[in-house]
Amino acid sequence: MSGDIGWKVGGRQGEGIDSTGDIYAVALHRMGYYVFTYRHFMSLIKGGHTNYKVRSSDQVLRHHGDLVHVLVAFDQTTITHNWHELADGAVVIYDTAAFKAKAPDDRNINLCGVPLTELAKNAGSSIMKNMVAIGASICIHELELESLRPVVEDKFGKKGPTVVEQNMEALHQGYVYFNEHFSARFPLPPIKKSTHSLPSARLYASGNQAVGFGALAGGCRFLSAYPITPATEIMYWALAQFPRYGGVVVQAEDEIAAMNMAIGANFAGVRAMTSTSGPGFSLMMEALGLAGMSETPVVVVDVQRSGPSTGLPTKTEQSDLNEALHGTHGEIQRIVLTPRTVEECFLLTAEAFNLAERYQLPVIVLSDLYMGMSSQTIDEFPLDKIHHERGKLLQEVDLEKFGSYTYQRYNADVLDGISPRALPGQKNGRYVALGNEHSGVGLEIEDLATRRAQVGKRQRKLLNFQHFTGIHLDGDVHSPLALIGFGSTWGVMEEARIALNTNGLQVKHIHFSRVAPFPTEEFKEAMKGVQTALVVEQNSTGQLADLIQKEVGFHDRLERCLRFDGDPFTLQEIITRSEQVFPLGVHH
Amino acid sequence: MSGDIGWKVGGRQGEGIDSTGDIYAVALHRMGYYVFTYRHFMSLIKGGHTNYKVRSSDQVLRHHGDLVHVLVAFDQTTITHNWHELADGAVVIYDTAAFKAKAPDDRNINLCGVPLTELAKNAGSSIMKNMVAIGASICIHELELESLRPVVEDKFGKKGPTVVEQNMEALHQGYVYFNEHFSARFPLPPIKKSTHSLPSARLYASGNQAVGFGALAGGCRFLSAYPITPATEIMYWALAQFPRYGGVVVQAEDEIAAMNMAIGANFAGVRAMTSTSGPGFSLMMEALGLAGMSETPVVVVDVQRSGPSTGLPTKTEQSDLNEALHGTHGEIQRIVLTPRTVEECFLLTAEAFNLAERYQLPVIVLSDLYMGMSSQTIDEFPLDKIHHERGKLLQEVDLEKFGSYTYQRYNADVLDGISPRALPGQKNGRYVALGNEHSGVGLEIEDLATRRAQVGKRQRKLLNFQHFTGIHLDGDVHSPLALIGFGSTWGVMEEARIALNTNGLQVKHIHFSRVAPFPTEEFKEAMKGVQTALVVEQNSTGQLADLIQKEVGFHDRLERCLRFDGDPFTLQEIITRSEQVFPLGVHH
Amino acid sequence: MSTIADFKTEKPTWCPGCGDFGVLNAMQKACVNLGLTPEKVVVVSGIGCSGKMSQHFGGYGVHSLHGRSLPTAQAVKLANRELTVFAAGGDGDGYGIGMGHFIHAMRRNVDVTYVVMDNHIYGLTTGQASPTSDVGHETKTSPHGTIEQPIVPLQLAMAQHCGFVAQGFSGNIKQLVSLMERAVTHKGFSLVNVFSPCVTFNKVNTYEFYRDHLVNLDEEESYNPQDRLAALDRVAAANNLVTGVIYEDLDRPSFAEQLYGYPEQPLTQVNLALSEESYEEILSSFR
Amino acid sequence: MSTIADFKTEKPTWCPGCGDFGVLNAMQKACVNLGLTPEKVVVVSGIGCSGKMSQHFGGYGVHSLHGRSLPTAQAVKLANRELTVFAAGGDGDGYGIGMGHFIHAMRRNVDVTYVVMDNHIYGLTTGQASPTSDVGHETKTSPHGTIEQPIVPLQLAMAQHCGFVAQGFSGNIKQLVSLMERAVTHKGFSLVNVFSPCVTFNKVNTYEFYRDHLVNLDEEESYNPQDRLAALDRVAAANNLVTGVIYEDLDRPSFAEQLYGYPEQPLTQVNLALSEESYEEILSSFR
Ligand SMILES: Cc1ncc(C[n+]2csc(CCOP(=O)(O)OP(=O)(O)O)c2C)c(N)n1
Ligand SMILES: Cc1ncc(C[n+]2csc(CCOP(=O)(O)OP(=O)(O)O)c2C)c(N)n1
Ligand code: SF4
Ligand code: SF4
Ligand SMILES: [Mg+2]
Ligand SMILES: [Mg+2]
Repeated sequence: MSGDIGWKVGGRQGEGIDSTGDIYAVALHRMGYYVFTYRHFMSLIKGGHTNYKVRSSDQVLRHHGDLVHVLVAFDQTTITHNWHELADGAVVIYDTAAFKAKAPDDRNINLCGVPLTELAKNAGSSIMKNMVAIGASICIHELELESLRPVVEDKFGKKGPTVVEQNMEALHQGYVYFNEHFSARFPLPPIKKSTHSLPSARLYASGNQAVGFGALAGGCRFLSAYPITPATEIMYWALAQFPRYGGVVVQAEDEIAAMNMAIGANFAGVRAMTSTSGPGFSLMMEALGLAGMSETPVVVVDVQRSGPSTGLPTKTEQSDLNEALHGTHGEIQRIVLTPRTVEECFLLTAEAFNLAERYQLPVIVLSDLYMGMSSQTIDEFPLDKIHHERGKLLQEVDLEKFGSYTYQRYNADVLDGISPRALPGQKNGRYVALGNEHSGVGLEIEDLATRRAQVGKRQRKLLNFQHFTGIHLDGDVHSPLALIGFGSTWGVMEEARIALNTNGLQVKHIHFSRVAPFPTEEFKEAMKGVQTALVVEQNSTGQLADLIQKEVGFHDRLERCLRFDGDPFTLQEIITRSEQVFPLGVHH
Repeated sequence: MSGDIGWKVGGRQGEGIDSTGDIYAVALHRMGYYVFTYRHFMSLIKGGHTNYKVRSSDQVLRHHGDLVHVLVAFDQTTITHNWHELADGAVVIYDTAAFKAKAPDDRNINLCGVPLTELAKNAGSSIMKNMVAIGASICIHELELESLRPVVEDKFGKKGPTVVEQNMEALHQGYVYFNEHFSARFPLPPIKKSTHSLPSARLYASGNQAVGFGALAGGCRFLSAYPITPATEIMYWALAQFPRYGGVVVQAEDEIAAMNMAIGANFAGVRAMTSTSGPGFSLMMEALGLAGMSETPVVVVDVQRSGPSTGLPTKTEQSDLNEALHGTHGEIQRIVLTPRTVEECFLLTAEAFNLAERYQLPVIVLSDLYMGMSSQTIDEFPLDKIHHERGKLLQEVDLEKFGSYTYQRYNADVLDGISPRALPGQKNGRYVALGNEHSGVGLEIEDLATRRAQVGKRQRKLLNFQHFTGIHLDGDVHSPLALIGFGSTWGVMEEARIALNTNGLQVKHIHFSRVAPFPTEEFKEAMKGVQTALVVEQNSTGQLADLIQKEVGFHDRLERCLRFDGDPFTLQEIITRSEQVFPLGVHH
Repeated sequence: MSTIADFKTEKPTWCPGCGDFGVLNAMQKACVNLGLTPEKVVVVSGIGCSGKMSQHFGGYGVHSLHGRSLPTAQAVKLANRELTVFAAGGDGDGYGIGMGHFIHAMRRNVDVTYVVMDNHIYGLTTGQASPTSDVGHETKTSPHGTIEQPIVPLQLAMAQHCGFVAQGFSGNIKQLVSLMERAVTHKGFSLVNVFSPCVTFNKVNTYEFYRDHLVNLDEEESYNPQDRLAALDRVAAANNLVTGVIYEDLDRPSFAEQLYGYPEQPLTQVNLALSEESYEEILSSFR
Repeated sequence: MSTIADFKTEKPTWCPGCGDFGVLNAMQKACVNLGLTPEKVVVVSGIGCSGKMSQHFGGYGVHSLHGRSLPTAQAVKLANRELTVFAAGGDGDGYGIGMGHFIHAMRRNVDVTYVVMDNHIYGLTTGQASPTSDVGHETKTSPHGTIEQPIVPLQLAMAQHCGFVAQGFSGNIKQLVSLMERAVTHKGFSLVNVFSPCVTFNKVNTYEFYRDHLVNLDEEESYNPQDRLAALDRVAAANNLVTGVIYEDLDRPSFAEQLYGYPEQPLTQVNLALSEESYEEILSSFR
């Protein structure tokens, strides 16, 4: 068994599954392993199956992994529900006091009953049975119990040293019991000193946290949002951090207000954003158009979930692409970024503010539940790439040359379509930001020539858009076979590409981290020589494939690999589908 | 001068320009001419230039025409503003009491000063100066004044016979004065008895009225809407007519409520719709998804205006196509109809209710300001095509075979994806309509298999969609040149095609009256042999051309002819652009 | 006669002890007491824990959108006046995102009974501040305590001349049943705001809190629920912690009673087809 | 010192005689009297005839969306606390489609002055019923007379504990100026509802009508605008046809005063860049 272990804890919602998973994941992360988590939960508060997957390795991970080697089951449902994921020889730890585990079939799985409750009582209280199970898991991984102490202290320290010791004891009880009764082991390799990033420098973060941090680092000082799964954690992060750095978070009465507030704050000159998920995003469509028409910068983060409508509110999907590209009546210019990783959630959210101000338009960042809520080890946040470029922002001295009411906020003559902004408070900068078609100074107009000029002005803004977002290319650039994706699927697709490579199938992996403006030239370049491409998307219609068809064509060369049941892709299904679609033995 | 006369009246908003145009247009319509009107107005109540164009002919008209032969100008702005539209030798009638008309250049235009106010006073009151101008116009057309009497009686009858006679006298004064002083004439040919429809059977209607009538005829008995230009007239029509036939009109507090109300009424079993324009349409995006997910029939009419945002609220555009196709987060099935004519506004709105109930989904009807507000003569409403097909609607007897709580509203096994509906009130039909992903009986689910089955079920609904809407083909089907459009541009494109034909350029005209589901096979068939196609659209990006590229390709063969300044296409610009784009001398 | 069982479906998914169980029970009992049959009752709910009411109540249901139960419910009632229609939802749903519809529903006065499960918190999204959260309440989105003035549903309703205003408590089912019955019987829009504790995320507004603080106006002899301004005073004096029928306007006509041309029979029974004469009548308006 | 001229732009496009002229004048005069300079005043308006206020008033402006002036205005103020911020719009805009934001703005209490030009009609869309149209008013969308109970802005505002509630009349500019001044001076959200006749589409609620019916509470000595419940009674008794400062809560803290960590300087002046130490602090939360 190599250094790549899948562990999962499952039980009924509201029973502490999340915190169990958190402690385990953070512990391994702190020990220096790369961890990648995935939370399965339901849209109700108590009851219903929930589970928390943690994959660990001494190598960088990009996906939560298909297999489970160790399953901590607090009920029979957990066993039945996750049985198909169990690796050959996997261990199931269950509480003998709670139920008698039944194997659904006769596969080679070790059902290891541990008296979790009893051992927890031995340590001080039955509520620590989860710690007992973690202790047993640590035994299975052949790791040191003591290395969990910092995590236990962090978690329970404020309850006093006794509680800390009791929890350490619970871990110990589980460890010892398992060690005495069972021989199955899935060891994690010892951490080498010479891995490319210092383990102690690594970070444990989710996409949602990274978006929050990216916003703050990018200069955002105003977040208006309305709670919605799976985006609310962005609000939480901002609530905890923004006020320390002069920022404000407003819980709006609804998403319409949230979006209009973000526009208002940006108009006033503060970098501001709103974060939401599908239903809220749909409610923002009218205001999105206002941002476009009034040329007000604004950043909107949509952490996608399974749609349509209320859909599956606790499941992942990439199905808001069409709305991000085409939502709102009439025609506006917009930028749509689709970060591939947690690091990119940070960087592209920060960058979104530069783009929004530079081009004076709405920038949409499309994340999703899978990326947003999967905490994972990353080597670092690309802090050195953070910069603040505020675009054409006037100073009072610039405005002095205008008399009152002569400054043209919407001067249509500018070659690049981007006319300098004044901010309220500045003398001689008076203008009206508005959703009506307008003259240079921001008055409503209805004459044909001005209308044409203003439409033309806005359209010019993105004509020669050049930016580091766009396309990310991995693998064999000469291969006639390509995997194509956008956003959060990069990790699983990249692992699939590497696996295919190992199986002798060289493919290239073309991944979009920006879909609007569409990186036409880059994409065409990337597609050179490609005969068959598999477009991998977490939705049921193939929205990216459609977009490619619209923008450049390739109708006959695109195959689709779609998943839309709410669970994220497994590595295996992409490999299988690739092997079906790609002509075997294409080597060159 | 042939039997095709452009007449226009213009002045300041709030000065009765509309009613002047109405009287003139209805009068000519009643005399047996085909009239086609277009109203130019601004988004303010008083002041600002407004004008009312009426084109008249003894032949069927499809467009309001490029040229003006007679201009009634109540101010100098009207002359300046409309000068470029005046035909060679055109007549400008202006009030000598109000201003001294100035010609912007030395073109051959007859500035005919008429003492309108004075003559009106002669007839009884200065407010009848518009009638004096109409009288002068009647003289120019060499028509009988007496044939206006029925219209005058309709309009002023309730004010008593004196007022009628005064108005007739005002007409007379204008007629006589013009006859005595000026020789320019643009006569309308006498109406022949043998035109293909009996003039007296013809109708004078706008697209908005036709939508209202279509809805009523189609069985709609509930309209919930919020006022918005240019859609409010649909509400007015419904307010006047629905209550006579057992229907209800509710003015909602906003468009979100309007859409959710329409969904609620449809759920209850009443055919219901909402009507709006862009800003309201954007606000409906979340509820649109609810209709899709809950499989509740609903009809939404979007009378498009110039966007984005508030845009040009009193100007026309076809720029909501993208939102109609792609609006709402996640993925739903929807039907989008784009009526080409007033007759189709009637028929397709009626038909929308059959489609909505048959396929249990939202049907969007895309009209626009140009079609919605241009009253015109039509031969008839296609009443004989009206039928009511309610789709799979269960009766209580059908439900008897189910026990309570066993009826599966969302039975995913149905081959065609369409599971029969029960209606509240019916025994044993209990179910929950919902936007969450759901089981057969309408309970929230989160399991993968049910999700996949339900997505599949919904997707199957439109797989083999066959319907008379789709593509309308005119002209030379073998031509390698095609004009392509959708919705309201049919008329002007058809006139352009005929003109090109006369000029020796044979093209075919492919026109969509449905864009979703996309009529792929029909369109491909229509495109057979086409080497160059000019896609004519009233928007700035070419949304239909993009759609075609996405659905079938043809990237290299599509040229775009776009207009987006708020004014409807002129015939001439389509002809000019066609002549640029189509290789000259292609005959075959 | 229907029984409680007829109004039951699958086991509710609420947390054990959730106040919404009591609200469901009261709705079911009221329907039984009023002699209603399940197929003639429609519950339109929003999104939230409370929004699951439409699933758990054994009538027809629409589990609509967050904040949008009221427009949907009003249309259901207008479409088929023979149905008994409830709208049901949470404080976030109804007084947050849905506030505009709430005020306008009171203006319109369609005969719908609106039941708000007011737990002063966002339950389903796991514990954020709601529009009725008390000032100072520490929640996930108000870590330093809520600073917005809470919504005062009863006062708003009375200010807007709502025809029937009641407040109940999940811990007093008996009273709640009677409030529901009276609300359903009232012709026109009726509001039943229910203190329905969220045992998982709200540790402030608990059953105990309400037991300690609520004043039952139904039992206060001097209280006259037909005097709007006196009622406003009384409610304000008790800091809104009252139960009972707070205000009732017996004279205000409902929307249906005033709507021009509104047919006696349900719209669902109106013939879709127009007669020859009707067509002729309409066509003549186009000539 | 600024003068009226500084707050003027192009000639307003309202119909001659429109009440909104008076409102514009009063806003301009109040700003002059308060010693404000145009660049420090922002008017955020909705869509409607009244929505053109942002264009006609010579400060910075946002001509936002129908019904959405309040969220935008609150954010402008929070973003730059040195600005004086007005929200302005119509009765349809603010009490129809915008009702939810109105109630929540009163809860939040951000220091914005909300001016509603209440003409009881939809002006810009040429004469449909508005949420404040009187019962029985025949409009284009209520040909048989409006049947919905009108919105009662003052009562709603007081029910929701709005900190400053005033009502004025375009026909009494002098009073209106003073109401505006006091509203702007009030710390926190303030409502100034103005009867602003639409001379083109509303032939019922005319200047004459108001001259005949309005009672000026500013001149009523016994009137105490700090007694909320008494004010509610008085307003109800006068059928809402009153002008003056109706209610003022001098103690209610504004949003800014309570917002945790809200900086003294405008957010617009906060440094975008984080220091090394800040980064380190944040990064440590990810370890
Ligand atoms: C448009 C939209 N925004 C946000 C959400 C997320 N959401 C679901 S329930 C809920 C709040 C629930 O609170 P409440 O209405 O008080 O109901 P409770 O769960 O407390 O009964 C929210 C914000 C949503 N479903 N739709
Ligand atoms: C979302 C949306 N719906 C509808 C409209 C159309 N509309 C513009 S102004 C207006 C009503 C104006 O009434 P009011 O707010 O009272 O302002 P007034 O013109 O009377 O000052 C409406 C419905 C719109 N612009 N946006
Ligand atoms: S979270 Fe609260 S409101 Fe939701 S079910 Fe549990 S107790 Fe009830
Ligand atoms: S229509 Fe009415 S509200 Fe609008 S500008 Fe004219 S008078 Fe004023
Ligand atoms: Mg709640
Ligand atoms: Mg108004």
